[in-house]
Amino acid sequence: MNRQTLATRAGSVAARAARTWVRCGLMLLMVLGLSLPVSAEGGEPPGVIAVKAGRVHTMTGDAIDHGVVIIRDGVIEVVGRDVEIPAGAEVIELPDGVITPGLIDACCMVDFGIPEGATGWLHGAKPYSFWRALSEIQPEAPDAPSISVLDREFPAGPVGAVEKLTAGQPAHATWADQAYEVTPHRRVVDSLNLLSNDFARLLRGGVTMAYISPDSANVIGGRGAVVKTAGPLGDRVVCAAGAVKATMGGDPIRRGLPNYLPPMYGPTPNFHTRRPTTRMGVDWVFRKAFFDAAKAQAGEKPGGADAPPPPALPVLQQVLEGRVPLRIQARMQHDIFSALRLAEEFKLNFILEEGTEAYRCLPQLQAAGVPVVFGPLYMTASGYRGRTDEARRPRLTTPRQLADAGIAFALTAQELRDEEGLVRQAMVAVRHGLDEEEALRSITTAPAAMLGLSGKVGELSPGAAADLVVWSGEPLSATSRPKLVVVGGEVVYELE
Amino acid sequence: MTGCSKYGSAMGLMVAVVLAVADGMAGPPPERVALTGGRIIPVNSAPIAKGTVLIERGKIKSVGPAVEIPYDARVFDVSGKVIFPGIINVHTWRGLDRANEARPVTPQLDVYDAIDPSQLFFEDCLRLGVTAVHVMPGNDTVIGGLGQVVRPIGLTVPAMTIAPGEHLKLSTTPRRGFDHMVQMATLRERFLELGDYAERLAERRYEEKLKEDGKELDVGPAEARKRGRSLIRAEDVDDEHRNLLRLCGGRVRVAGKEGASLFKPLGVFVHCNRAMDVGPAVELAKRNGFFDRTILVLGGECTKAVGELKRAARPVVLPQRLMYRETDLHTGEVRETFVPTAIFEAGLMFALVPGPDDSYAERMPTYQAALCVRHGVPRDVALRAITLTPARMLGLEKRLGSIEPEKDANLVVFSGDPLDFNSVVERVFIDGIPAYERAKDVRLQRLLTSGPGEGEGGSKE
Amino acid sequence: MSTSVDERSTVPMAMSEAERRAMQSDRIRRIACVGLIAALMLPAMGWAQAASSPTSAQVVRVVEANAYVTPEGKLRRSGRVVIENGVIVQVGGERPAGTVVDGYEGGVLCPGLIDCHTGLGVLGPLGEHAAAVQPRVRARDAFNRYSWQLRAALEAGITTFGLVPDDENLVGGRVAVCQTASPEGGARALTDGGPLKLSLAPGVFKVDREPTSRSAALGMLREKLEAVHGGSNSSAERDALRAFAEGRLAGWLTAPSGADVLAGVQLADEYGLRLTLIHTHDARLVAGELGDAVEGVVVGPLGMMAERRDAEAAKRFVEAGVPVALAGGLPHQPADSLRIGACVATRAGLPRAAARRAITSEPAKLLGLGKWIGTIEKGYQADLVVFSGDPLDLRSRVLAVYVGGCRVYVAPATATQGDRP
Amino acid sequence: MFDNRDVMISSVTQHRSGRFARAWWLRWPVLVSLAWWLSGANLISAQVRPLAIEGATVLTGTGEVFRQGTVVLQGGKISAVGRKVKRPLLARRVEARRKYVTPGFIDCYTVLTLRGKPRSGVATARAADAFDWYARDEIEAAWRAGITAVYLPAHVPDGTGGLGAVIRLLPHGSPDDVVLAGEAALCSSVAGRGGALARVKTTEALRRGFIAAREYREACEDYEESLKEYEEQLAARSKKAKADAAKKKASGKAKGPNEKKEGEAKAGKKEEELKKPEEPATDRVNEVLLRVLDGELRWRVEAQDPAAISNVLDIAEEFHLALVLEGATGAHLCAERLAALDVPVVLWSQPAGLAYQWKQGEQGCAAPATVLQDAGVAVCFGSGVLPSRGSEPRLALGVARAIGQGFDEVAALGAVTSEAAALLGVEDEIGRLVPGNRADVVIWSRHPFAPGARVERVYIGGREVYRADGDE
Repeated sequence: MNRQTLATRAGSVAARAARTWVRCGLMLLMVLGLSLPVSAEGGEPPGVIAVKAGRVHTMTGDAIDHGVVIIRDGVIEVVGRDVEIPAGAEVIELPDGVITPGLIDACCMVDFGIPEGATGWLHGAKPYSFWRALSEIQPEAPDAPSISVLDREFPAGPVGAVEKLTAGQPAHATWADQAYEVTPHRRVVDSLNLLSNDFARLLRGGVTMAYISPDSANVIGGRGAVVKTAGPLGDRVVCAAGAVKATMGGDPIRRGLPNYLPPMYGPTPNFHTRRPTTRMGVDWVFRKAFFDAAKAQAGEKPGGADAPPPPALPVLQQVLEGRVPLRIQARMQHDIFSALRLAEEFKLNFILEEGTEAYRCLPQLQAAGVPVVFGPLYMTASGYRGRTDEARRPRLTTPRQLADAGIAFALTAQELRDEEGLVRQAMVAVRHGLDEEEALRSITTAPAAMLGLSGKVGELSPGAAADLVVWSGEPLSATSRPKLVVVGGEVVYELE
Repeated sequence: MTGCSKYGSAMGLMVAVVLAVADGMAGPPPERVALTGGRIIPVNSAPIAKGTVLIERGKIKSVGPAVEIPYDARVFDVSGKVIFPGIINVHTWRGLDRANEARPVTPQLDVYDAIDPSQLFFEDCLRLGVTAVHVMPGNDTVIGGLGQVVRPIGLTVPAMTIAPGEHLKLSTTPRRGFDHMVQMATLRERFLELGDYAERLAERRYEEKLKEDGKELDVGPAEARKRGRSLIRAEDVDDEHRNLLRLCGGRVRVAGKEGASLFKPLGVFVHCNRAMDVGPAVELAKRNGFFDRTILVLGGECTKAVGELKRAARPVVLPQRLMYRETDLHTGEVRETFVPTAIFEAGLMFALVPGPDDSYAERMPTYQAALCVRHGVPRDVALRAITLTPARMLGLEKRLGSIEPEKDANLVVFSGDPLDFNSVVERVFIDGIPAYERAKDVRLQRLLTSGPGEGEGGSKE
Repeated sequence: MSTSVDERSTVPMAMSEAERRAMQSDRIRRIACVGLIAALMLPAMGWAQAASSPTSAQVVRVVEANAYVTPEGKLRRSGRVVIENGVIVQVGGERPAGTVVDGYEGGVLCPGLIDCHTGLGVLGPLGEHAAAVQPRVRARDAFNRYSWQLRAALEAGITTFGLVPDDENLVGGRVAVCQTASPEGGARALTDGGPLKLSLAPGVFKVDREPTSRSAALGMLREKLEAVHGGSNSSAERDALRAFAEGRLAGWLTAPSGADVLAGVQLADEYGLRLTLIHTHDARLVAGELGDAVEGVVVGPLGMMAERRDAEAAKRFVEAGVPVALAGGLPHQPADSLRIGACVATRAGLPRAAARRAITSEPAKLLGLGKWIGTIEKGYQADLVVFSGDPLDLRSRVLAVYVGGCRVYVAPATATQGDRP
Repeated sequence: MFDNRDVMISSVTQHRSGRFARAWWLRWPVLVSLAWWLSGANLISAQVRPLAIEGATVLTGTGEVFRQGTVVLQGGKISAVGRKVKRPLLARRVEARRKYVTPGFIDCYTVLTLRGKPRSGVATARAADAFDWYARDEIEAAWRAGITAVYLPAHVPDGTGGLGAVIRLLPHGSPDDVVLAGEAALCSSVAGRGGALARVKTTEALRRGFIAAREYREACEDYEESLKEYEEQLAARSKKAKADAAKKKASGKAKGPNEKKEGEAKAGKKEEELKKPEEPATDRVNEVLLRVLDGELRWRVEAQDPAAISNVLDIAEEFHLALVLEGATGAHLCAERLAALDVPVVLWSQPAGLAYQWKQGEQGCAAPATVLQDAGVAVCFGSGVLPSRGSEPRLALGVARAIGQGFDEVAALGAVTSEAAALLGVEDEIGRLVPGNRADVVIWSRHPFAPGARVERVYIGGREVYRADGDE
């Protein structure tokens, strides 16, 4: 029975991190500041730790049997078979355990569903209840969500409803800013709830670092963030302003109004329904934004229909100059094609997100040299993705095909957790032909590379951050799970 | 709803598969079939490293490392593979078009009338190694109807039937639009009404009897009811009371000689989603005399009621999601409880059911078992929880659930150890019929084929 | 009189706390109180002449009771306060000869209660939702000094209250500080130059205006703060926002969730803002993170049935060394909501002294009037409430209320006095 | 999860062994006494083993107060209360000097631990069914407030709901330990949320319900009578039939066929005049209403504004019902009538906001409890509806507030203990610290109404179920 939670973690960390929090402000100020995630003065120095286990996947070379990992001040010092353990080192020995680097989810969504306990969808922020005391007649029964929701969405009845509510959020709920279609000047980190229980769940799944990708509700959305899932709150945010996220296909059309209702039943036109309503519109908004950015750079004054908001332009220009990376989410074949086409028009390099039908565009992706953050893998799409018409033709073999085609790719579970979480994604990929080593790489080194953190995270090599997971068995076996998770040289999760 | 309804419309491929299955179905089961060279996991006894299973007329003839194979046996060489008993899905509403009737109390209904053999659900069962499905009315009810144990092959329900329905469906968890009070009130009311009904039936029967012998009525109702009890015949009982009377088998008010044994008593699956529903379920069962035929279908929260469950010591069916999460009101922390571990530690007999369809892994019974092992449940217990235990619950342990002579020849051939996530179902034998072969699985091949798959989507349209 | 162990134990902390606040609120005074002196002194002159009228204050007046609430929030026996020209000139000591004496047998002298977060007696809503950023809006303009609610509040012992713009704007406008009564009788506004109201509550996010997400909300806030230095926007806005951005003007930020708190702290740190946080539900998680990054925290309103995490919030903040003021949330809560809140917090573990401060001196400081009201001390305005017992004890009643040294309310004699164990 | 008993015993043993271990030179006594403890104390369950709370100020709930008093709990009941009570053998001693001991408070109306929203009203529905034994968070919240028993209503927004229940918050107790009264009262409500018209409709529906119940009873009584005479006739007929048979035998076959016909004709006539009376279908809803009409069940009605209240009073008068009013924010306006009909009132401790009072115009009242009390109406308190999930029922505060508004202090304690128990008809079970009553006892750090008072221990049925954290 596992009662490990972020809250306790945060609570205990809070005392130590009281001062380090202050430094977070400075950290956030550094645009693109990819500082070394661990810092010696984060709380009191962890000192020297030696982790011994039956097997160590370093991800830099072959796996080491009966290996030892020596951690000093939150950084890996030595990894090897027979390393003498420095005196005074705290020794953690799990003979039948297997060590891997902390897993990295390259396209994660936190509190995507309605967070447990939260009554509003505002990613964990409890709705403000100053005057609620008088308005409410009866306390809300935990197992009885409002009938309207039930009838519309869950013919299975209330029993299934709560599960579903927490599993997949209604399609129109989103973090993204709805005021404009183009919002690269917004940062997802501002919407992020570092205290969310979701991080604890990620941690329990062996994920120690996550690239938080903005929602797909805008054609050009905000900027992602790289965060650690544990450790002092002040050290969590590794990169506050990452890549700009763009979205092809139906999501910008669909998000913001319930896509499972016929149009006339949707909400009255407002910010949420202001978006383009066809793929023509989506592509146009994308093109127009970068066109205007280029124009503004040339000193001309942009204008006309769908002009992006002024503060967006500088960021777009940085994207054009390649100083800010670009990610484009596309699921279906022709959305991927339009992504490639638009990138071609503006000479943009980008990373493809989700790529459900990437298996149908292998040659093109290969040619364009576009890396893919692929996932999640599924046979039947769940949650809101299931309500889009873009998840109809998944291929469980896609990871293998990407590997065969020599396309750089990382796996992601996005909003999925636990049995569909990151490591399980890799498991499914292996079941469908991906080589095991390859699969491990696709959730450690590959994402690290995409985040520009190669050598710092995602591998167990001297000088890398001491983020590692000790599994009860081989990480990709159905019967094993994380026993111990170390982040920044501190044990942040232990299976009791 | 996901899955099933999505599958619903792919008629073209449907036909293909049904035919594939049908060739097996065409004639009677082959005389003799032998699976040789495989690793055998009989579940109820020690595994056999390399052995043979000999099937004769749909029954297992013999199992062992050295079984001599008759000349006329159709031999399948499964060396390097694993032979596992057919998996049993002990409680699901899948296979029906809708889980529940809109009315709260419908004891007269029978899933027999609603099972749709052409549903891809059954085809998926084969892929996952499930050879027996107990189709039940859904949970959104007060008193549902009768269930039925079927095998996932056959073109008609009779052809599919393994055993007729012997379990009724009850729920102490409020159905939609009800609260606990009304739910329980309705249940109580039903069983009281049942008593009244039996009384009046007895009275009526007595009067009829007198009429038949041309006698005049000589006693008042009270006396007539006493005398009439023994006169009730099975056909007198009307539909909506029959199954309830059978459920209460033990203490039907018609307590004559043959009174109680009017019918074969029914078992019952009682759905308790919350811990607080367990107590009432047990009490209801005890008060109405079907306690020892009760199986509890639990929700995740029920681990809190583990004390009560222990006292009741009835077999339980676990929820689809094996990890139960709840948020602490005060701290906002999420408490996690792994249900099987708690239930196992309480020493209860439990069965696993496949997880939600939209979870690729959890929908496999074998993965659910692996999950249990991951969290410390012994391997053999976990394996039994998808084979022998369900068979016991359904009273079919003589026929299903393990590999031993005289049992139905329901076998699954895995490419590797069933708990290994990378092993797949290669063949399925049901009553000796080669019911499934991975190599011939059109839809699966389509889903797995590499290369730019054109005309794909079959499986998902 | 019950002054038991736990109070004595908390005193040192309280003292140092009080001192630290005094040092910090130095700047507040300089700004806030120029206008204030006028506001306070003129009426004082006014009633000095009108000595004959029965209701108005004598030049010298003595109020005597069994005990009084010290600046540290403790109860001390021998409550004697000498008032001259509406200002406290002596606490304890000998009774001056030939003076009017109001004696209250078994009474306890408490500084006039201060509810720092109310919508008392406003006409219409306290929010302008046309745009999300409204630095020039003043709550004072919505103040209706003839509202019946003010009387009710006064009879519950509230002499001063903050009129706070609502939570549905990113920047909601200026808080006004008002009094429920004045020596002339009627209610009055002390200053409309109170703190600037900001909010990150979900109410901010509407479907028909920017922002619709926290990303945008914080983004806009940063833009505004940086734009101030650019001097791009209109004068009135610039004045309020600049004062805020340069740390001359305090800001009150509604931060319901822990995430909002962290964001607020981070902003304060980035731009050197002076922030007070309001209505934080996740104190458990973030109390330790605050340190001295914020000026204080406003907790509440705590209803009779407040959730445990809310009830314990005050205690957690005080333990973390953050000054805490309680909010009464009038008029949507009952008139004595402030005291109910204090009781709830006390039962949840808040030291009693801290609780008494949290409804008197702390809110005064957060409103920028720490030097003028909220304590019974020489030189402070004579706003007094006489309770029949410990103000924290819901069984004790209000016997009389003084504002500016003038008795503005006396309880009807008929009601029985709650007696203490 | 709730099994505090083991926890408690183990803690005791630790305590003991620790004490003896210090006296190391008495090794033998140590072993002996340990053996004695193991054999005696630890094997005896807490139910049997007495427990003495000593040195506290004991407020018995009846108005009686013992300073330096002692309360002895034994076998789940209170065995002795008073100043000079000697501790029985084997008793565990709880030092409570400078503390206060009261009976467990009784919340006369709460939805705490009540699962789900009652949607459809059935008079046979029982609130006890909706009580969640496993709502640990909520039950602990009640304990923190010193509440050991609650009345759970079975309300629907308007009209007749189900049967309320009196529940002891003793998880994992046997049902009859937990459910003191499964059918304590019939709940209805005339909230009039739909305005005046809705209110009138509701009251009319309630009246009709009772009238229908009366008619049902008459029908049943008629049936009984006709059944009796029917059976007499039957008896008579069968006697006659026997007699005829005998006569036939006697007369032999001499008679011709014509007389046979006669006989048949006669028989036929008898058949006609014999008619089996039709039994009315059993209607369990009406049977519940009948119990209310007979005064077996109290009728508890939630009615807020004075209009609704007087409607309800009319019905109560018409049918002579044992009425209890709930909520009743406007009750002080009909105080006299309430007193005249002596209808007790259960007030909710959650006070209304200023603005709300104002909306009600002159109905707003600072001290409704006091007004009612002065008029001679019996007043009890309930935490009422909870603003949000996780709200805590601070009953003591509500009462303290009432005292501040002039409510008599002694009566105030009674209103949440003995009086409440009387109102719920369980005064011989709980609510008073008198020998023989159930051992539901609360230890407070100070007087329950004093500022900062907190619940330190809660015993239910003599079993410690709650101990404030930080309390050794």
